[in-house]
Amino acid sequence: MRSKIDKIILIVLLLAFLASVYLIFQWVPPIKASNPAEQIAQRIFYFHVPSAWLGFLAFFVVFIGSIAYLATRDRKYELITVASAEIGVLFITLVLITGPIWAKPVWGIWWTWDVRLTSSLILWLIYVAFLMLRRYLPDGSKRANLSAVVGIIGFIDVPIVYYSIRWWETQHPKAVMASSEGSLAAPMFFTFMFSLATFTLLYVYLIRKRYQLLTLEDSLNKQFKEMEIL
Amino acid sequence: MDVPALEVSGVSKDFGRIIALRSVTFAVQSGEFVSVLGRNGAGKTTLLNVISGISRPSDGSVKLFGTDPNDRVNKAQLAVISHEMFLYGNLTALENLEYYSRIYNVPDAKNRIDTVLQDVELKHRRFDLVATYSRGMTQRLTIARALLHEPKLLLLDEPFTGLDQHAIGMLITLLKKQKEMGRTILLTTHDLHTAAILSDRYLVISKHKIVRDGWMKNSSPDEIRAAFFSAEAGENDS
Amino acid sequence: MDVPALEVSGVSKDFGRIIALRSVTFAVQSGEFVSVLGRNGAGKTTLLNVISGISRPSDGSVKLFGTDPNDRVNKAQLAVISHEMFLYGNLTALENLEYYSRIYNVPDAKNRIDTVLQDVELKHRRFDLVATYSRGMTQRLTIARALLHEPKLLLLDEPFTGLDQHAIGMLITLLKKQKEMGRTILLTTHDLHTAAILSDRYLVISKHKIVRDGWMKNSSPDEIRAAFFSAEAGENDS
Amino acid sequence: MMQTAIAILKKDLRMEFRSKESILAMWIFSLLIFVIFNFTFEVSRLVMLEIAPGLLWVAFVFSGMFGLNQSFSLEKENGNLRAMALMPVDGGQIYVGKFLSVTIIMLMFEALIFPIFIIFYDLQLSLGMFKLVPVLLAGTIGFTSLGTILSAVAVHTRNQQILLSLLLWPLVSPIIIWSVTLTGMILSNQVTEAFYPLLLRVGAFDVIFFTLSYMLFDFVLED
Amino acid sequence: MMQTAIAILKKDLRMEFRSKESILAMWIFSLLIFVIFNFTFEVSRLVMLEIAPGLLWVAFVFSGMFGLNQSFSLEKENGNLRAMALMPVDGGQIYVGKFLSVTIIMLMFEALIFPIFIIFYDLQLSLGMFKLVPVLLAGTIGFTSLGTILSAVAVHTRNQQILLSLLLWPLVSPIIIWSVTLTGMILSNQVTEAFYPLLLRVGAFDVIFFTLSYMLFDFVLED
Ligand code: HEM
Ligand SMILES: Nc1ncnc2c1ncn2[C@@H]1O[C@H](COP(=O)(O)OP(=O)(O)OP(=O)(O)O)[C@@H](O)[C@H]1O
Ligand SMILES: Nc1ncnc2c1ncn2[C@@H]1O[C@H](COP(=O)(O)OP(=O)(O)OP(=O)(O)O)[C@@H](O)[C@H]1O
Ligand SMILES: [Mg+2]
Ligand SMILES: [Mg+2]
Repeated sequence: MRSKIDKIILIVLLLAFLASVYLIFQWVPPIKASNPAEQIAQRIFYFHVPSAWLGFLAFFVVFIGSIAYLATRDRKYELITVASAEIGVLFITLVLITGPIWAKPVWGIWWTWDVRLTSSLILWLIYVAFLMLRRYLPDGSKRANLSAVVGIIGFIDVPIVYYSIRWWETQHPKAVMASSEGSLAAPMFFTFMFSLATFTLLYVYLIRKRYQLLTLEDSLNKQFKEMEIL
Repeated sequence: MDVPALEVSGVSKDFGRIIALRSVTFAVQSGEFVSVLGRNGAGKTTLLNVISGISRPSDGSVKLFGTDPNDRVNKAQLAVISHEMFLYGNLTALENLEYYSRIYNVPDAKNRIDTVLQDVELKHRRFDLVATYSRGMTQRLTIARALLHEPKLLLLDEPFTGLDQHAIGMLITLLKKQKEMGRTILLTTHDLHTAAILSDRYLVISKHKIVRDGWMKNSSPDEIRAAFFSAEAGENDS
Repeated sequence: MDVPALEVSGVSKDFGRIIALRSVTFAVQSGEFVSVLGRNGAGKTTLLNVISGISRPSDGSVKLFGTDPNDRVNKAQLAVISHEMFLYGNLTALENLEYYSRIYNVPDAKNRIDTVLQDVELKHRRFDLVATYSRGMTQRLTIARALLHEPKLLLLDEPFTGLDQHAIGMLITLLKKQKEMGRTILLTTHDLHTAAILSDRYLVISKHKIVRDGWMKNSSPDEIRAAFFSAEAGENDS
Repeated sequence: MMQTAIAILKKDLRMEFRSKESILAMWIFSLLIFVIFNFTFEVSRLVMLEIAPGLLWVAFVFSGMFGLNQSFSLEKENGNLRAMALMPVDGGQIYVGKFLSVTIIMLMFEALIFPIFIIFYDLQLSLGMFKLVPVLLAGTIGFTSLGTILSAVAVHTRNQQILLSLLLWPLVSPIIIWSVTLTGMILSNQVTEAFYPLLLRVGAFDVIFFTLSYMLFDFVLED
Repeated sequence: MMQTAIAILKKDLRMEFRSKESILAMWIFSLLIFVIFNFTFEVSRLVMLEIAPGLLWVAFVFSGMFGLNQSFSLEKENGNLRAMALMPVDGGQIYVGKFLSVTIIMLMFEALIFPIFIIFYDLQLSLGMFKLVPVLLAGTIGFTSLGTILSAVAVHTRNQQILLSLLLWPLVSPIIIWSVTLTGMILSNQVTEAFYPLLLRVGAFDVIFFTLSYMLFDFVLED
């Protein structure tokens, strides 16, 4: 049953991915820009922003999962939390890779200590530290507790990152999506939404897989223990 | 009969690959003195840690006086002597006890500290830093710290460690007094003789399970020793 | 007679205001097994520390095999079991022993490590971090560590601490074997019975002085106990 | 109610100031931080002034890390952290006690560093400088309120010190950055109308972080 | 002869890198140091370049302090420092072992920090930069050769961390300052004829500090 759902998701995901590649690189008209490199680079937008949003979502799941764990002490929530944190880090890593690739042709530099860029980096660091903490602690309830605590406190930083763009003058573009959708041309908006949907599906697929793997690991450990008992 | 002072039901504990306790179940009535016996690595310390709430069981549950061990009320009635001393080396004995008396809200703390220090014969050294104490003196202070707040349930993990002959006698007297006052005591020790003197009942843990739960008055020391050694036959931990 | 294995002459040690040893003088011949007895805080650990060179006497001098205890040759023949375990919690048992075998230049280290691990019955746990060991298991490893380099002079400060009945028997056997091999052993313990079984001679320290230096074979355990307790009468440390 | 927190605070301060030399050591240490900074940055006075607020806070953060590490190593020593888990008190109380002791020690440090800072940079003392008091307080409380709970988390791991940095610095960075900005405004005598909203924002984060940590501390202690 | 030193070195590195995450943690830590510096110093790129060599060395010194503290806390844990006093080896050997492990870890740190430094400051990589290798080596060895023996001294006190700073920083400051100067020369591509004599001077101090510490270490171990 489970694997059947996964298979369906995977197929849909592949199709959606192909479609969004078509939309991004063929269908959507290029922006008006002086140099062609910039035009091409702009297409990163459709990877860059959805990755960031999904990263935020993943960390939100970490937050909710951590609260749920502390409330119920159910291992299930701990595993979801870990899976989501790992995938969130992956997505923010994508942002940190696509951002500079975009920045080089547009701004002429790979990196600048702009608030938005720095706060993205900091966000990434927070959840890397979270994963690191888990690596350093032996498996058990202590680890689950401590990482849940960090998962909750860490999420407080996400709004800071999100709002930093409003709080400071920065080089990085202001919110184009959240504030006024009108500012984005219709085809661009559609392509963006499609890409966002694809990324969301990717997130769902990844977290299901990772969660399954983690539970599998658990039951394997249990079986080992039972074998040792015999 | 009242609600038992301690109820351990189906408790297991593992540390990743290593198993420390396997579905341990027993209950202790108020006022009982129970010795927990077993070989090195059997799981005695882990059992006491799970009971005190320091360590959360992987499976099963513990109840103190019918409620959760993490209840504030239960914690106030609990005393723990563990392998660690729970004392600050850079404070004097007196300062350590003052600290704990404030935390445990001990009434008439000054007198109570005086009493426990006298009980463990450390009064003359109360102004010295604990870091300068000899091993036995540290252990005595640990005992004083544990008894300070007149707990109802005592979890004592090898409390005789490092004590000299005289201090052992002193602790035996102290524990007998505690028992007379109706307190519930769980003791681990490797000294079967002392266990036999003190306790009403004994549990033998072997390979992380309880393999024997008996009454001292029905068993001679030799019988207990036999139980202990037979349980361990061929044992080489897990 | 040969040069004595150990010569302590007029050793005093104080820590500022606190006195730990007061002009202690005695000698131990090669192959002797001496138990150092005394109450908590008497000065036993300090005496052993001074002998091993960990601690420098405030007064007097110590000679091992006729020379300074800080001599490289002497150190290589010395084993110390102290209140501290001298092990790294973040290394496995095997890694700890490998480390010490390199430091002490143990020949055929692999086999030797195997032997000592077997002796203390920890072989099945050799790949586990020492930090995850139970108290008794740690003590066993400490013993293994001390015996690793086949030392000629053993200074054992309460080596039975935390060991279960079975392991105590095991250590007694080990120590008897050491004695047969002609090694010199100084042991402190609060267990007069074990001291009587093992040693040829005993020293009783009271109030930081040696108050009794006798031969086990001339004294019954009860006599020793009496000596021990009489020495302490009215003692309340310094 | 606050009795536990006060008992812990008293114990910590007593240990910290066991000997009067401690405070002397702290003073010399803070002096040293400046000497190090001044000597390694062989730059013009103008540049120095520009980076001064940053330097000040870097000095605070590093001495704060020392304080945090010290404070929790102490608790780890003889299993005292476990003893805390056994106490019949609210974890929040224990948090408040540790928080207060760490904060007081860090504030003391700052009080020692600041005059040296003034002298080294030849800054003009003025009434406007009193505005620094709420800035230092707000920034420090933000740092210590998070630092206290994260130390209690990191102390359970092997690489305690590095992990504390990894956890704490990213989380506390907004507060530090804002504090640097505020300090810069005051030192350069350019307190704009942006000052109070920013200060308020730091204060708001202090409250959030403190409350959150207060509520979560029980889980950190418990196994 | 060197067997002891190697045994200690191996043991230290093994503990440090027990898990592969350690090196990752170090890498992230070094990244963080730069984030902290960059963000607290909200200054122009020009100023940033001017203070860059100083920042680099401050980053090295602070991570070096972590390394030293960690390395000797480890030895303190179960009385292992006393075990060292009992070893039938020359104190100098133990010193060499600890020195090597601390130095290797610190050099590793530097190797991690440096690329980040290059990227963040958008520096031009050139052949001239290879001159940095002897500078980093000489500066680091000076720091660790003194740091190792002084850690072993400070570990016996209560305020270990602060005391280590008090002892080490003043003593090591000439070496750090010279290293900053040398680094500055290289980064700004202005290697004058003063370069080699200065480098030689750092090297000479290294030798002096190392030899002295080697000879004195026995006394540090012994009671
Ligand atoms: C260099 C590293 C970069 C990083 C770390 C970064 C980070 C981020 C993040 C975290 C977001 C999502 C925030 C949100 O949606 O509110 C975002 C959105 C965005 N980024 Fe970037 N970015 C970088 C470079 C760039 C560049 C060079 C451009 C184009 C000039 C760019 C254009 C955008 C746009 C248009 C959005 C959507 C804004 C919105 O609708 O809110 N980014 N970036
Ligand atoms: N933190 C831990 N991590 C991993 N394993 C542990 C941990 N604590 C205990 N163990 C393991 O659990 C088992 C039981 O240990 P425990 O300390 O309960 O034994 P014990 O009966 O108290 O022994 P002793 O008589 O030696 O004190 C041992 O195998 C031990 O290695
Ligand atoms: N580092 C120290 N600083 C100050 N006093 C010390 C120090 N070490 C030991 N002492 C004191 O010296 C005396 C002797 O201590 P020692 O540890 O030798 O006793 P012991 O005979 O081993 O006792 P135990 O049986 O309790 O182990 C004690 O009064 C102790 O407080
Ligand atoms: Mg135990
Ligand atoms: Mg002793």
